[in-house]
Amino acid sequence: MPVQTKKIINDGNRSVDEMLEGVLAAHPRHLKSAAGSPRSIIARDGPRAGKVGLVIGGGSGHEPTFLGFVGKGLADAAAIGNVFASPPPDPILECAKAVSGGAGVLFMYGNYAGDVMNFDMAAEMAAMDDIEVRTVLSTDDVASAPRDQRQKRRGVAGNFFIFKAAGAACDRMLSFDECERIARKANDHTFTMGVALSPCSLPQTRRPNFEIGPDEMEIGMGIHGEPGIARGKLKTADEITDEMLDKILAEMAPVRGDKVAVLVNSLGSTPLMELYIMNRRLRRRLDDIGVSVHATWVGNYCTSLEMAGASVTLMHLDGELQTMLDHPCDCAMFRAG
Amino acid sequence: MPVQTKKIINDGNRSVDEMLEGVLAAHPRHLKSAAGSPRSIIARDGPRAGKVGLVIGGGSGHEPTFLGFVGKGLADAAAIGNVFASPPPDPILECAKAVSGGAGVLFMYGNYAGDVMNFDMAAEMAAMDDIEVRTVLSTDDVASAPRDQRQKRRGVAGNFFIFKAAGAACDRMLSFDECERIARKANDHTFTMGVALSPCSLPQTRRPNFEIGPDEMEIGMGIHGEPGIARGKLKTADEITDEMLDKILAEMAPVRGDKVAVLVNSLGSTPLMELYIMNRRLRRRLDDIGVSVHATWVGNYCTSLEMAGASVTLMHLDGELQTMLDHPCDCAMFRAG
Amino acid sequence: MTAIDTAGLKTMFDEIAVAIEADKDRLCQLDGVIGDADHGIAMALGFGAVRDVLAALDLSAIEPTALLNTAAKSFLNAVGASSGPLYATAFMRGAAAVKGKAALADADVVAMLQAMAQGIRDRGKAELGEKTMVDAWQPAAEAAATAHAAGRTLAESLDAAFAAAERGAEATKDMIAAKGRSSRLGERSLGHMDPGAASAVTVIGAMRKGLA
Amino acid sequence: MTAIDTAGLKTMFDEIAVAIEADKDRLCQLDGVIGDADHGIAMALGFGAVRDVLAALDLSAIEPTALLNTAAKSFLNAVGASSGPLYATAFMRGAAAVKGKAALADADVVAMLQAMAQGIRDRGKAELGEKTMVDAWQPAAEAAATAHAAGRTLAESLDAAFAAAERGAEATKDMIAAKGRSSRLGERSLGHMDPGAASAVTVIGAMRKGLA
Ligand SMILES: Nc1ncnc2c1ncn2[C@@H]1O[C@H](COP(=O)(O)OP(=O)(O)O)[C@@H](O)[C@H]1O
Ligand SMILES: Nc1ncnc2c1ncn2[C@@H]1O[C@H](COP(=O)(O)OP(=O)(O)O)[C@@H](O)[C@H]1O
Ligand SMILES: [Mg+2]
Ligand SMILES: [Mg+2]
Ligand SMILES: [Mg+2]
Ligand SMILES: [Mg+2]
Repeated sequence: MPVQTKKIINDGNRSVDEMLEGVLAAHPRHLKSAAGSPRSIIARDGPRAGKVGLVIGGGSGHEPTFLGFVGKGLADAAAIGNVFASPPPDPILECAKAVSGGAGVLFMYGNYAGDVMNFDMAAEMAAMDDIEVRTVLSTDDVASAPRDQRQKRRGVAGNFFIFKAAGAACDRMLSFDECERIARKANDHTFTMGVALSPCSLPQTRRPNFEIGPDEMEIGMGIHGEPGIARGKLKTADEITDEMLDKILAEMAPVRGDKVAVLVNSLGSTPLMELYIMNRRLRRRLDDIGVSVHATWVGNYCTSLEMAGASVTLMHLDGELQTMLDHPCDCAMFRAG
Repeated sequence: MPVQTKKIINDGNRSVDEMLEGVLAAHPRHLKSAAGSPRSIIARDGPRAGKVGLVIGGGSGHEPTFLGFVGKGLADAAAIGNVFASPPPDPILECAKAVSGGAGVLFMYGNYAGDVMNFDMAAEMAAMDDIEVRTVLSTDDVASAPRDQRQKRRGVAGNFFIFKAAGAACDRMLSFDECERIARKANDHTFTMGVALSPCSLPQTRRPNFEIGPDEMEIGMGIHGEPGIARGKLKTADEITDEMLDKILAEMAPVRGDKVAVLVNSLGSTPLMELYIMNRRLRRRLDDIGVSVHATWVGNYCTSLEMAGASVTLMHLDGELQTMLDHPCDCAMFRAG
Repeated sequence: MTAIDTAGLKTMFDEIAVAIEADKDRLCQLDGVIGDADHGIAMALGFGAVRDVLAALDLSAIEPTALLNTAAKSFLNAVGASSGPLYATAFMRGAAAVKGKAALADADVVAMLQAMAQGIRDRGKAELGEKTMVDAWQPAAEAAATAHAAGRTLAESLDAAFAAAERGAEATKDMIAAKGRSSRLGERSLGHMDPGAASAVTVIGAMRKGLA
Repeated sequence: MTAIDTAGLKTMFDEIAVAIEADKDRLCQLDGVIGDADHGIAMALGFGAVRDVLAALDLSAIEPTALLNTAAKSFLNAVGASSGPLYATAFMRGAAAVKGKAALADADVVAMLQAMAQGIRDRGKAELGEKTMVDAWQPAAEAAATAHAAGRTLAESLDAAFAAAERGAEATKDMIAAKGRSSRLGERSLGHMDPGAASAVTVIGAMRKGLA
């Protein structure tokens, strides 16, 4: 019997529901669940008539993605799936109903086969309820497909910037077309690369979801432990940061004077100290090429349970995206703007 | 040669300084370092004439404690030590000088021999510069000494509540006496218990700082890996939460109708999912005894690098402490109120 | 040769639930190699939910179509993920294929299998050779149909389906994934069996056991 | 028997730096058992900083007191922690004890050791038997004084100090910690050597090597 990963849980099959009970208990002023649908988490202050509704969602285990992004100025609702599993259509539909203000509802989530199938089913069901749904997938993971197949890429930590920009557009009461356009643009301008050092374990199995040598790292690993693009010996923070940044810059192709927003994200157990060490290198490199950093976010934004590793996201800003990113938001787990 | 813990770092001896460079790069609107003293982190918006200055500090490796608590409405400055090591007197003194508004300076930090010696030396030096310093130690770790020796206890995650209450008092321009009184009261009303599941490693050694069996947990472990009060088999989230809460309630002795603030804190790699599962249990237990929860904080507030484990803190509120806790603060790493 | 009524379908689902529960760890391990290590959990949750829902039904009061639709709905809501919509669609299409029947003759079972396979293809938009459960389901449905058309018994037809599913799953080892989570791996997916194809073998084997 | 000038003191600090660097891992391990596993790091950082600062000094331009104060200051600023104030105070007291001297005679070295031990006691407010570095430093200083008073050479006196430090460190295994980080362990600190006492043995051993 292999050693099981230690977790502070009860029944692994109940972990998501127990988490949500704890979330609602902790944040009653910000969050509620849709009536009869505990997996549909709704912003108390957010949805309103005439506003495009923003529904996000996906598997659990990435907290604070997705439920932490529910709040005024960001997402109106999140549909929550099992660990690393898309939510089924029903809770997504309940989210859509709860946030529909008559101006259309945007579905935004990471590009995974399971999510696409479930959200598409929910969109069909919403149409039957006369709710117009449009979908914008996030595809920021540079490592997950070649440049000419951007639409095949996974959505990872860049979700935060992409959802935040879209949420701002919705909160500013822009039209459905405008909200959709800005959401797509936010995705097009956002690039993420990750590195994993150690695996995580699902609550039900408590077994590492992949194997990696004691001195190895994997560049480009997905946030569910999907294999990345290259495995190699663990390098220094500067080398790792350079490797990720080089890939991102090659795609983003900024010119001197351009502005970016930066997110240095922990996949779970990598501590702030290491994230800030990475940010130091990022800043030096960006300074060197004359790219200015408008805002920096550092911390646990999109995790894979207790996986060790980190990701770097850059959003290539123009005036519009900068305004959207600066737009205030008030979520249970953080506030900004 | 034993396997080394994987970390995204460069030279382990440079990690703290590199982290601080990354912090200042990330949060230029909130933080700066004192001139010539890179280990003295000062709130850009906070210190002002006539206000009691609040200087906190301690070893690195607990991020966002301490530097994350620097900001308007909370601490005016933090002196940053090596990993798990008190800062020396000089950076503490520079903090005191930078935040002194002529109304006195409060030193607040966790009760550890090293910190006491260094902060006391700094206080003596400040006195020579005509800065009046008073010290309030935090001693919230219920596990670290018997009840009749409260003053011997360690300061752990409760720091967050204690500093926040004191910072609010200072921000409200209360007198030195009042600020000190409120700081002491905040500490007296705050109780923390932790549980550790796995060790962390210092950047220099990258070797686990204690050993623990693959199915064991340690209740009462300190945030530097100091042994706790009891080691046993890993239990369920509900059992662990009960064990910690029972100890806290036995000390706090709330009566039906009392109010508390709750902090469920990760020691590093324990994910939000597990913290919220614990919060679920806490809430049910508190509901059962008629104690109402005024506010709940869940996340990484006081960590031990990548240690796995969690702590539960309760602050027993009265009207005054509630007002202080609700007072807005604006720190680089979070905002509240 | 008696026709299969709702009690028979319930037996089939009970067999699937047992078989998948026993196979859960292997499926998670397969998914760990090229995916996110949860396929066994998803399948076990889904068929466990179906079993629980069917246990509470008055089987004499409903027809096969309603039972299959109920199974589809409860599987979907327990699972989400990729397998949720795929199997839910499979069972809904199966339900449609036997609409109006009080019990299923051999031909109905074969039609149900074909509808299920087609449903999975439609929902996932996957073709043969893209390293998904389609590579087990489609040959299995075809083999059952061929055997049935050749006059074989239901048991023989399901044997043929099972053997075809096994071959199909085995063949996924030599495929590069083009759909689903593992499609980003490129060549790195080579050499590993697709977990969805592997579980399809288990499901079809249990169906055979439960139905014939 | 020549007196010890600033070059001699620099040699002493160089020896300490070498010895502590070599002992770093063991000290971290000892601290890991009853503390926070960083004692070796702190000591190595501290004496490494002292070595670097002294290397840049013009030794002919300063007196022992200034050298010791410089060492104290650089140790403190590199370390903080518990060892920082304790050793910084030790060296500052040592500096005061030899104030005005251009070089240290045997008696001055012994006086310096006694002042250092007293400085550690004062700063840490620790008594003998509380399982701290005091349990090595105080007997060591006393042994040196006794030997010196009995007419022994400096080398012999420092041998006596080293032996006493070793015994003192060994004795901490049987003590329950009453000061410092390990004081919250109660009985659980029994059986383990105090890391600060262990490093004191290393420091005193290196001082013996560098001075005599
Ligand atoms: N587009 C698709 N068409 C058919 N089958 C698919 C498709 N996408 C994924 N699958 C199947 O789903 C399986 C994975 O299911 P599961 O692990 O439950 O979902 P998830 O990938 O969401 O974690 C794959 O092994 C594959 O057989
Ligand atoms: N009050 C004190 N008096 C004397 N020595 C002390 C005192 N507190 C701690 N020490 C010594 O300091 C050592 C620990 O030093 P170190 O690990 O560098 O600092 P920290 O405990 O801050 O991590 C202990 O082993 C003990 O010998
Ligand atoms: Mg999954
Ligand atoms: Mg320490
Ligand atoms: Mg999967
Ligand atoms: Mg120590």
